[in-house]
Amino acid sequence: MSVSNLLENWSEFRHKHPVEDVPHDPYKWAMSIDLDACTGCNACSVACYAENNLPVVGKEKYAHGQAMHWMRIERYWPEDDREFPDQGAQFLPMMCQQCEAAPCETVCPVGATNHTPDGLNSQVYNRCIGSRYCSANCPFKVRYFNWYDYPTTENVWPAEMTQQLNPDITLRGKGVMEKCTFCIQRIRVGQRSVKNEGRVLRDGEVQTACQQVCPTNAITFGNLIDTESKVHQQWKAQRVELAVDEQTKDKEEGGSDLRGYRILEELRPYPSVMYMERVRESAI
Amino acid sequence: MSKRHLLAIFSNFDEAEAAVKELRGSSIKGFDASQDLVVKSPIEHPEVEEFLGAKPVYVQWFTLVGALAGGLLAFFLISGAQANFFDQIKGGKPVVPFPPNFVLTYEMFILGGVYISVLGFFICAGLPARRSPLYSSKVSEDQIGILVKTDEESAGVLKGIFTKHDALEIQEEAGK
Amino acid sequence: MKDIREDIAWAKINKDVLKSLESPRKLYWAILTVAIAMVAVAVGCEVYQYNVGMGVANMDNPHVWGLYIATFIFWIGMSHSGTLLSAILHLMHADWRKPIYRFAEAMTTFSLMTAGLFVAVHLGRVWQIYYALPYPNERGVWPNFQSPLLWDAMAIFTYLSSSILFLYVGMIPDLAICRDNIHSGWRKKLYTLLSLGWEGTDRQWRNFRITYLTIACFLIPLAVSVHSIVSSDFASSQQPGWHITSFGPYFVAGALYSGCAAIITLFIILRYVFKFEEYMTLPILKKVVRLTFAIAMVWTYLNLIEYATVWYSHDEASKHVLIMKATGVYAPFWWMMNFCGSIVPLVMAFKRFQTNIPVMMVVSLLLNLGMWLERWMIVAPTFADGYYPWTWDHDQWPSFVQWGIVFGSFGWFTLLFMVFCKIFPSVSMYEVKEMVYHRSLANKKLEVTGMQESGKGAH
Amino acid sequence: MHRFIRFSILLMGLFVASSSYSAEAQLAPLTTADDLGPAIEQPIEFPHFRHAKDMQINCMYCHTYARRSSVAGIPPIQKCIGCHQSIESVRESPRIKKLFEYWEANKAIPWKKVHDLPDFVRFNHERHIKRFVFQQNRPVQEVCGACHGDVKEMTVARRQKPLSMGWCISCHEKDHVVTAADGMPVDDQANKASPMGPLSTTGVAVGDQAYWYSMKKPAVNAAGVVVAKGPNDCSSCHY
Repeated sequence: MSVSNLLENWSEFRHKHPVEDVPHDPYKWAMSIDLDACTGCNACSVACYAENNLPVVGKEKYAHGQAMHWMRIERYWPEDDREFPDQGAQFLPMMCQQCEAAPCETVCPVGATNHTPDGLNSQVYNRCIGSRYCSANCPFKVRYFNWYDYPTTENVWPAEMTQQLNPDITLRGKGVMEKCTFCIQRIRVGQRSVKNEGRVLRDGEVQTACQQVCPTNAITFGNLIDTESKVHQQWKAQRVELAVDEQTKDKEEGGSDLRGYRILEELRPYPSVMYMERVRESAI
Repeated sequence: MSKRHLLAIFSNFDEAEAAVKELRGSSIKGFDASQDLVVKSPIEHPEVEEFLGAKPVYVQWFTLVGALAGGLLAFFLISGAQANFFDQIKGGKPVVPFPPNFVLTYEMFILGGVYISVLGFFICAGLPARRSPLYSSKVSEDQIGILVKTDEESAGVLKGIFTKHDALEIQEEAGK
Repeated sequence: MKDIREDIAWAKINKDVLKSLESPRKLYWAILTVAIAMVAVAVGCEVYQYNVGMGVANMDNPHVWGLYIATFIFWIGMSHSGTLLSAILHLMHADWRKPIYRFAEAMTTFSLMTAGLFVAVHLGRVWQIYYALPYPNERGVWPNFQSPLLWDAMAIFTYLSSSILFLYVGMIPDLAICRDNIHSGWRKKLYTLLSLGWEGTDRQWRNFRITYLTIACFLIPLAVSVHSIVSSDFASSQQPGWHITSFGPYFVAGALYSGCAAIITLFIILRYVFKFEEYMTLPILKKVVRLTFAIAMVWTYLNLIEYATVWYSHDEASKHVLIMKATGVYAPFWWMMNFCGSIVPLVMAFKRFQTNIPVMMVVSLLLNLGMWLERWMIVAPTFADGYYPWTWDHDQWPSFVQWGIVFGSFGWFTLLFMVFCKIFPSVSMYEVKEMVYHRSLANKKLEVTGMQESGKGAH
Repeated sequence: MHRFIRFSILLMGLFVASSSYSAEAQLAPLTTADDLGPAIEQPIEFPHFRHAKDMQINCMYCHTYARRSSVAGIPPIQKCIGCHQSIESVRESPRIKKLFEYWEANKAIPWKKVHDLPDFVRFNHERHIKRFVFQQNRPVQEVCGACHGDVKEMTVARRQKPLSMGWCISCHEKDHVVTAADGMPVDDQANKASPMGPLSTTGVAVGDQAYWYSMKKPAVNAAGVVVAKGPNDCSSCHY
C-alpha cells in the first residue's frame, strides 16, 4: 500500500536533498569553461547541433528568436567610446547549467524535468506537455521550445541529411521543451559499459560533443566526485564549491584573484558549470 | 385506518400562521402537528421555524465529514503518489514537500466540504422527490400552502379550521 | 430613493423574470451572432496553431508566455466578483445583492470556463493534456504536485465545480417556478428534472438555508485561495518582477476589481436587453459602483505598494524590470494600465456619475481594459528584461493568432452567458420576493411605531 | 446522531482507502498468460517451440546481440542456413523451403517487430542479461521470459506482457538480491570488503558487476543480504 510505503520511508522522503543528505555518488557531472581560452569560434555550438539532432531553423525563425541552439555563444562588448566598437568582444558559451536545485524542476506540472542521481537535470521529452513554465522560471533562459514540428518542417533536415541524425537521441516533435543534457546519451553508454566491468567511469572516458571539438580546450567536462578528474581539480584550484550561494573565497582578501565563478550563483540554483575568467572593469 | 391529505392555500402569511398555531394547539384525532403538518412557501420565512417548532438540520455534519475526508484524501493521495512516483527529486526539495501539499490539501478540503454538503442537502431535504399530488403552482408564486395528513373522519375538522382562517382553496386527496 | 419598490406584486416578479426566458428579441440574436462570429475567429486561430505549432503565435525562446497566460489570469480574476456578490455579501446580509447576484454567479462559472480554455490553448502539446491530471495510469507516473500550475488546475477545478453547485443549489427554487409556469417543450422537461421536485416545504427551506450558507462560507476562502494560487505561478517563481510577496492580495484585489467592473457592464446590458429596470435599479447600481470604487482604491494601494517595495529594495534586477516597464517597449501599455486602473475609477467617486448609465458603461469597460493590461504587464515585461542579458534585446509582439484567440474568448464568454440568460432566470425570483417581503415588513413596522420617515428603506 | 458518526467514519475510511489504493494502483496487465497479444503475420512462421523447447537451443544462440548491446537483434539468414543446410529431415517442409527461397534470392527475411517499444524508450538488453543470466545464473528462458513471455510455447512470438512503463517500474522498484559471481547472495561482510568501500556511502561492486545507479543506494535487508533496486530516474530510459 502506498500509505505503508509512505510511512515506512517517511524520513527518507522528507530529507532527500541532492547536495546535503544524499550526496551524489559516485557521479556528479560538472563542467568548467575557461573564458580566457574561448575564442568564440562556435565549434561547440556546431558540434552540439550535430550530436543532439538540433533543428536548423533558418534565418527567419532565428530572427524571431526561435533558434534551438542548446549551446549558444553570447557576445558582450565593453561600453566605452572606442573607435571600433565591434572589437574586443567577450564570449560566453551558455548552455543548461544543470543546477543542483533547479528552478525549472519544481514548476513542471507533469514532472518532465527531474534531478538525476548523477547530478544532471534531465528532460523527458515524451512527458512534456509544453506549458513552458520551466523556461519561464529558468534564470539562464537556456531552455528551448519546439515552436514548430521541426522533423517535418521543410529544409530543417533535407532528405539526405536525415541520414546523419543521431539515433541515440530522441527526435523532438512540436510542443516539446528541450535543452542541453551534457550529452546524456554518451554518459549513459559509458556508464553501462563500465558497469559490466564493475568500476566507475574514469576521467576522459565520456566527453561531451562541445568539449570534444573545442580547439582551445576551453571546455572541461567530468565527474566532480572523482578527485583525479580535471574538472574536480579545476573547481578545487578555483575554490568554487557546488552547494553554496556565496563562495568563501569571495569574502577573503585576494580571493577574487582566482578566476572561477558561477553565473547567478546568488539565486541559489547551485549551477554545475564554473566559468573561469579574470573579471575586468571593462567587462562589467 | 385510511389517511387523508389536505392542502390549504392562503394568500396571507399572517392567516396561515394563525391557522398553523391553531392546528398545533388543537388535539385532533389522527393528527400530530409536529409530523403531519407541512408548510409550503414561495420564499424562506424565518418565522415558519418559530411557529412550527425548531427542527434539527444535519447538513453541517455532512459538511464536516466531507471537508475532513477531502483533506485527508488529498494529503494521502498526493503524498502517497509522490512517494510512489518513483522517487524523483525536483529542485533540491524533499520528495514529499509540505507547502505544495498543504495548498492542495486546502483545495480538496473545500472541494470535499462543498460536494458532501450538497449531497447532504439532497439527503436531508429529501431531494430529488416526486411532487406530492397535492400541489399548487400558486405556492411557487405568492401563496402559502399548508399540507396536512389526518384520519378520514378528522378531515372535516381541519377543513373547518382552514376556512375559518380564510383559506383560498382546499385541495383534498384520499391517501393510504 | 428605494433600491426596490416594496409593493411589487410577487406574481409580477415571476412574470417579468419569466419573460426574459421567452422568445428572444432581435437585439439578443444580434449579440449572439456577434459572439458566435468572435468564437469562430478564435477557433480558426486555434486550429491553425494546433496544426502548425505554437510558433505561429509569435512567441520565442525567452518570451515563452504571452497573451494566453495574461488573458487566463484576466478571466480567472473576472470570476471572483460572482463569489463576492453571492457569498460575501450574503454572509453580510447585504440584501441589495439579491436581484443581481444570479448573473454575477453565472459570470463566475462562465469566465472560469473561458479561463480553462486558455490553459489548453497555451499548451504546446494540448493532446497530451491528460498527463497533468492525477489519476492512476499504466505508466505509473503522477503529475508533479509541486508545480504551481497543478495547484492552479486543482484550484480552478474546485472553484468551477463549487461555483456550479452553488449556482445550481441557489437556483432550485427558481427552477421550480419555471417548471410551474412553462408548460411545453424540452424546457419543461429540463426544469422538471433540474428542480428535483422542489415544493418549497419547510423541511426543504430549512436545509436549503443551511446548505446555502455553508457553501457560501466555503466559497470565500476558496475564491481567495484561487487567485492567490494563480499569483503563486509568478510569486513562487524566481524571476524579477514576478517574485513579489504582495502578489497574493494584489491578485485577489485585482480579481475583485475586474469582476466588479464586469458586473457593472453586464448589469447595464441586462437591464436594457431584458428590461429589468424594476429590479436592477439605479440605487443598486450605485451600491455596486461604490463597492467597485472601494476595491479600485485597494487595488491602487497594493499596486503602488508593489512599485514602492521594488523601488525601495536592493534587488537591482527587479528594479530594472520596473524601470523598463515604465520606459521600455511596454511603456504605453503600462501607463495605460495605471491610468485605467487608478485614475479612471475616480469618476466613480462622484455621486452624479454613480447612476449615470452611459458614463458607468464607459468607465466599466475602461476598468476592464486596465485590468487586462495589468495582467499582460505582469506576464510579459519580465521576459523582456529578466536576469539574463541575452534576453534583453529580443523583441516580441503577439501575432494575430494570439490576438484572435483573446478576442474570441470574449465572444465565447458572451455566448455562454447569453445562452444561460435565455434558459435560466438571470434574476433570482424567490430572493427578490424575499427582499420585497422584508422591505414591506420593515415598512409595516415603521407605520406601527409611527416613526415613518418618507423615503427611507430598511437599509 | 450516531447514524451520522457511523456514516462519517465509513465515508472517511472509504476516502482514505481509495486514495491510498489509487496512489499505488497497479493496473491489471494488458494481457493475461493465456491471452496472447496481437497476432503478427511473419514472412515465415518461425516455430519457437521447436527450437527453444524441443531442441533446447539457448535464446542467445540466435539472438546473439542481446548480451552485447542494447538491442537483442534478429539473427541473419546465414544463421538459419548454417544449421538447416545440414538438417535433411525437414529440408522439404514448406517453411524451410521458403527459407531457402530467401537464401537463394539473396534476400533478408523481412521479419516484423513483435516487441516494439516507442522510439523514446531506451531498453538495454545487455545490462539485463549480464545481471540476471551471467551473474545470478538464472535460466535464460526465465530471464528472457520475464519480458517476452513464454516464447518456448509459441510458434510465431507474440507479445504477452504489457510492456507499459508502469510494468517496467513495478520490477525496478523492487529490492533485488545482489549476488556474487557464484550466484550466491552477497552478505554485508562481503560488501564491506568490496573494493568500492562500504555501502552506506557508495555503490557496491561484486565480481564484475557494480551497483550504484539509483537514488536508493544498495542496502542491507533484514536477512543481512545486500539488495539493490533498478535505476529509478526518468532519464535512465528517456533521453
